[in-house]
Amino acid sequence: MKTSFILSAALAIHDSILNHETELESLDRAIGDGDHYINMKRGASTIVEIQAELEPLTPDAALNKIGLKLLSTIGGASGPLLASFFMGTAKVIKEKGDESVQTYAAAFAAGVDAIRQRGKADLGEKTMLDVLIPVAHQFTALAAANAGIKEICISLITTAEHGMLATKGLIATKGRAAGLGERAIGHIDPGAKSCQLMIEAVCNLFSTQ
Amino acid sequence: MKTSFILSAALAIHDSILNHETELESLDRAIGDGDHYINMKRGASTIVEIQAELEPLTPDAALNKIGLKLLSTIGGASGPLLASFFMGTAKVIKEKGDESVQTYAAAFAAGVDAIRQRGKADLGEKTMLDVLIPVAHQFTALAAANAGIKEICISLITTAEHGMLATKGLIATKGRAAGLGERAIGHIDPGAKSCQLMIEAVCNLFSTQ
Amino acid sequence: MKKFINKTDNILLESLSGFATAHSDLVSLNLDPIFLTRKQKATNKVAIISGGGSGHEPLHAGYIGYGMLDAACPGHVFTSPTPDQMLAATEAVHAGKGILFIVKNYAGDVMNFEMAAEMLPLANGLPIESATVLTSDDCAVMNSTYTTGRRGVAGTVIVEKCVGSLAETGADLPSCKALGDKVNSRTASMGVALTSCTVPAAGRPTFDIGDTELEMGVGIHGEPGRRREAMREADAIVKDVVNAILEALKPEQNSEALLLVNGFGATPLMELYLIYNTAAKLFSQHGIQISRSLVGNYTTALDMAGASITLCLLDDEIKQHWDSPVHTAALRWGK
Amino acid sequence: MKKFINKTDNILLESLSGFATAHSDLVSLNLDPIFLTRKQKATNKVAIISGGGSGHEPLHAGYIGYGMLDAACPGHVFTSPTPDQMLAATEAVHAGKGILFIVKNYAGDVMNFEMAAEMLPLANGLPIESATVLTSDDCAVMNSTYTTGRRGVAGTVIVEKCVGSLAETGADLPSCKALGDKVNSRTASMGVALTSCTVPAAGRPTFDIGDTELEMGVGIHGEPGRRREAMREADAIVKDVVNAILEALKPEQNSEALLLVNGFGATPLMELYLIYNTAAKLFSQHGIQISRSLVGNYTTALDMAGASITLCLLDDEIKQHWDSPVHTAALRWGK
Ligand SMILES: Nc1ncnc2c1ncn2[C@@H]1O[C@H](COP(=O)(O)OP(=O)(O)O)[C@@H](O)[C@H]1O
Ligand SMILES: Nc1ncnc2c1ncn2[C@@H]1O[C@H](COP(=O)(O)OP(=O)(O)O)[C@@H](O)[C@H]1O
Ligand SMILES: [Mg+2]
Ligand SMILES: [Mg+2]
Ligand SMILES: [Mg+2]
Ligand SMILES: [Mg+2]
Repeated sequence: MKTSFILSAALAIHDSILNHETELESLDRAIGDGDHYINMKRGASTIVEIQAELEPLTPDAALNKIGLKLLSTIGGASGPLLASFFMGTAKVIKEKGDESVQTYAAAFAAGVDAIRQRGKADLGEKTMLDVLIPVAHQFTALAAANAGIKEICISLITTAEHGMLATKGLIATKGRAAGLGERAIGHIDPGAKSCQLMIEAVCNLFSTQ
Repeated sequence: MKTSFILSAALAIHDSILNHETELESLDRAIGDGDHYINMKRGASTIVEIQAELEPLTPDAALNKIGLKLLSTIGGASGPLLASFFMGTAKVIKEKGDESVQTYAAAFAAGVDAIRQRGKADLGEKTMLDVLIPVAHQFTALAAANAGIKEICISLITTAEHGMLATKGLIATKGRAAGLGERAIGHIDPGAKSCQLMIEAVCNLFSTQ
Repeated sequence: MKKFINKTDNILLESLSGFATAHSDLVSLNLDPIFLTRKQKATNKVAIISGGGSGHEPLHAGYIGYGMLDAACPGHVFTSPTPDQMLAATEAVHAGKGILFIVKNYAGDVMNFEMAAEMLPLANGLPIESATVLTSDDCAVMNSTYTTGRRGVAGTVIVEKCVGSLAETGADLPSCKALGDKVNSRTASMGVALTSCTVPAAGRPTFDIGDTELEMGVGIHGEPGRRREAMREADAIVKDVVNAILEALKPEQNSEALLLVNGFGATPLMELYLIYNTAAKLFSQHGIQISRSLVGNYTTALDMAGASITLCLLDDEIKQHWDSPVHTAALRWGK
Repeated sequence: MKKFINKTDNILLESLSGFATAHSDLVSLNLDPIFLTRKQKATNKVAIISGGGSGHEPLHAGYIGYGMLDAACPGHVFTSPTPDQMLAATEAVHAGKGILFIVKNYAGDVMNFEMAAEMLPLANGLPIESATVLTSDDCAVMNSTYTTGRRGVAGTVIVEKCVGSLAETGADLPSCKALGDKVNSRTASMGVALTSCTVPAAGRPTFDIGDTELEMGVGIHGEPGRRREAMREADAIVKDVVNAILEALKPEQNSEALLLVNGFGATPLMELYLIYNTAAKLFSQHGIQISRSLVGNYTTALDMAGASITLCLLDDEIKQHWDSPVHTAALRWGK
């Protein structure tokens, strides 16, 4: 992975988030406090703004800086979680140093694991992890099977979408919606939605490179 | 005037006020603080409630008691003004002691004068006095000319109505609407309206006795 | 109308009972007629009595206590109290040095307090002395053609605080009245409404106002103000209010002042402080030194969203009495 | 949305600047990162730092000062602050005896404060010690199947007051944390919304609610509560809230308690006292002796119309720390 790809990905994420303002906002209004879109937008815009600072960095340093920047910019629940993701990812990229699909999959899985530890949450709790964990598994499996980038991207987009949609049927046991009990059922988790959008944006970018 | 007539008049006034809830309320909402109906209703209801206490009293004592009761019940601007009216009326009735139309006219004029002094207001200031002063003049004039009760009643109802309607074109220089300047124009003064209603109610009662 | 009430007829009594229970260390509630006094009757001082229509809480009962009021007479919502309340309160709190009534300048309040003052009972064979300070700080209403004078609004709190402090020193009735009149004459306020209030007994908003409108110069009963305007950004609104106040007070350069930003009941503190921020900057640009501040809901209009700005020009005497200890439900310091 | 704001992006900074100016005798505002501290840094005590999303004013900055907080870290509206704020606040206020973070139990707040605690700098070569009190007084959310625990709401004020008082005596970090945990465990709250709040950046109400509905158990960010209900008279609403609190705390007969009736931002004081009146009666019917009270806007939800009731079971220690002097913008007595 080149730092330039990270920057393009950040732009793609930014655009996708901003294109889904209404949806993200109303999801968090329904079962949260309505700020998820604003939080994500603030984070995404900040990363776009510091492009010049990121450009000269190595990919791992850029990812780590993105994590730190998100940590001090987003706030809320999504801030420390997404920050942990990028910092977790950066560690693996730094260690492995190569540009193999296996490394990317391992880095992604490490990022998801960092979220899991920070949030003390797991699959089925109606959070972003319901998108991220299945995607990490699928990514790891496909990479191990030496699948092609295109195939992986198409598959991860679908997995993310399934995970996102599946949150609709769940009761939340973590995050703000955990107070809702049965009333959370029928609503997609906002963090799951924004993660699905981000994965989709990056996969689309990857498969057109 | 018999005390029993005073009691019937109080009932007639009560009913007329309650029948004009929407109108009185919206007039005071437009150029005041919206409570004139509630104030008038509270006053009228209280007098109806103390009928048993009033019944054994002489007419002047009954009028005076009504004044005092209104004073401690209505509050706002209309409370002390209407209270002053009844106490002013009572004084003349007590002094003169007879049941002539001239006495009634003098009593009414004295009541209006008490309002004038209490409120430091006069004709043309967009208050209840724009109804009361013309009615007092007309009453005095007709009584002096020995007009019949029926004729007087019909005339006073018309005078009151004219006075009430005339407030529509005025700028207020007394009371709560005095803050409004030009914006008060086009609205009937709520106190003028309630006084017109009370005069109409009592005149109708008088002319059917 | 959605409000935490049971029957509209009982709202006042239930609310006052709650107030008296919550502050039972400070105040006593009398029923029939309704008035509130300090728990501990003060002695050998001018007794300060205020009152007015309810719906402006914490005004006035919230200001009963050491360094401020001796008694308060609450009327029905937005309706001035009746003379029997003032007379009973007088009997309860007069302490040998006369009564000072602090009355907001509204026809109804003025007349009811006036009638009370005319009917004051004897004490030791002599009629109890009284004087009245009429507050009239609302500069929204321009005073040119009208004879009733300006309305009394949030500046009343400053008058009550300063006079209450002076009375505590044992000062006589004319001195207390003089200080009250002075504070009032050096104080100007103006309010802005974003929404109407709803009088519980009426059950619907006192005035209609669109989603993109504001009422500039609104009264604390929802009376219309100077004009209906298009909603604008806070800085522009505050600028107009500040200018109206400057025009009313015409303060000298380097005047020292107290700045009160008052919420009408439904305005978040976050917005009040934002208003304060702009107002303080504008006043200091006009050479006024803001050395005392108060921000919060001090003279409300039920559930109206809106705020007023009050400027009081200080001198050493006013400053001393503003700073002195006060211990009431709504204002407390130094004790 | 009608609010006194300029640009939604600036609302926080402008409001905090106003706050810091109005209370320049009490607090200092730091920018980049944003945090507020006492004007006079305290020495030789556990430093108490709180924080959370903005929109709950006066929480938390209004509680900075003697006897309460040393610093507060405000996040964006309804969004928890970020660790860099807590770290900078720590550097500014730590005074040799460690840091106690008081954090309302929300995933975002918990995680951001947790990350801050993990990153605390060294002081004199040793990492600064810290502990955290998580407040979780909102009994609206029943705790059965969920693992995140109850939310922290208005009871946080009581925790901050008591812990702040103890810290002022020079008590050590474990003692301060222990008192905070104890107060929290003896405190339960529940809120009711009549209208939604509107987050300025969103520009429209967080939830839709009909003219004849209420939200029972609403969160202080407008999160849905236990259930949507038909609007009823105040006594019936209060009864349900009181019962939920009693069920959560299961107080012994003759327990002594503090009763806090908290407005969410747009509820008139008149209604809050009416709620207090009913709540106090109901609690005493259940054998609880209300000996301390607080009524007003202490933990708000922007411009939401609604209120919460909080009961804190007192013991001698809690009572002593509640009563002790406090001097902050929003809570002040004994000084
Ligand atoms: N413990 C957790 N683990 C994983 N994800 C979480 C956790 N708590 C919350 N989230 C995610 O965060 C999202 C909410 O983010 P956001 O609205 O930005 O923060 P907040 O809830 O503080 O307002 C939720 O939709 C959920 O996906
Ligand atoms: N100084 C005055 N002299 C005569 N009438 C007055 C005066 N001030 C007010 N009024 C009358 O009182 C009416 C308002 O009464 P009301 O609404 O009951 O009291 P308030 O204005 O105190 O709310 C006005 O419509 C006007 O007719
Ligand atoms: Mg959110
Ligand atoms: Mg009126
Ligand atoms: Mg009135
Ligand atoms: Mg949030």
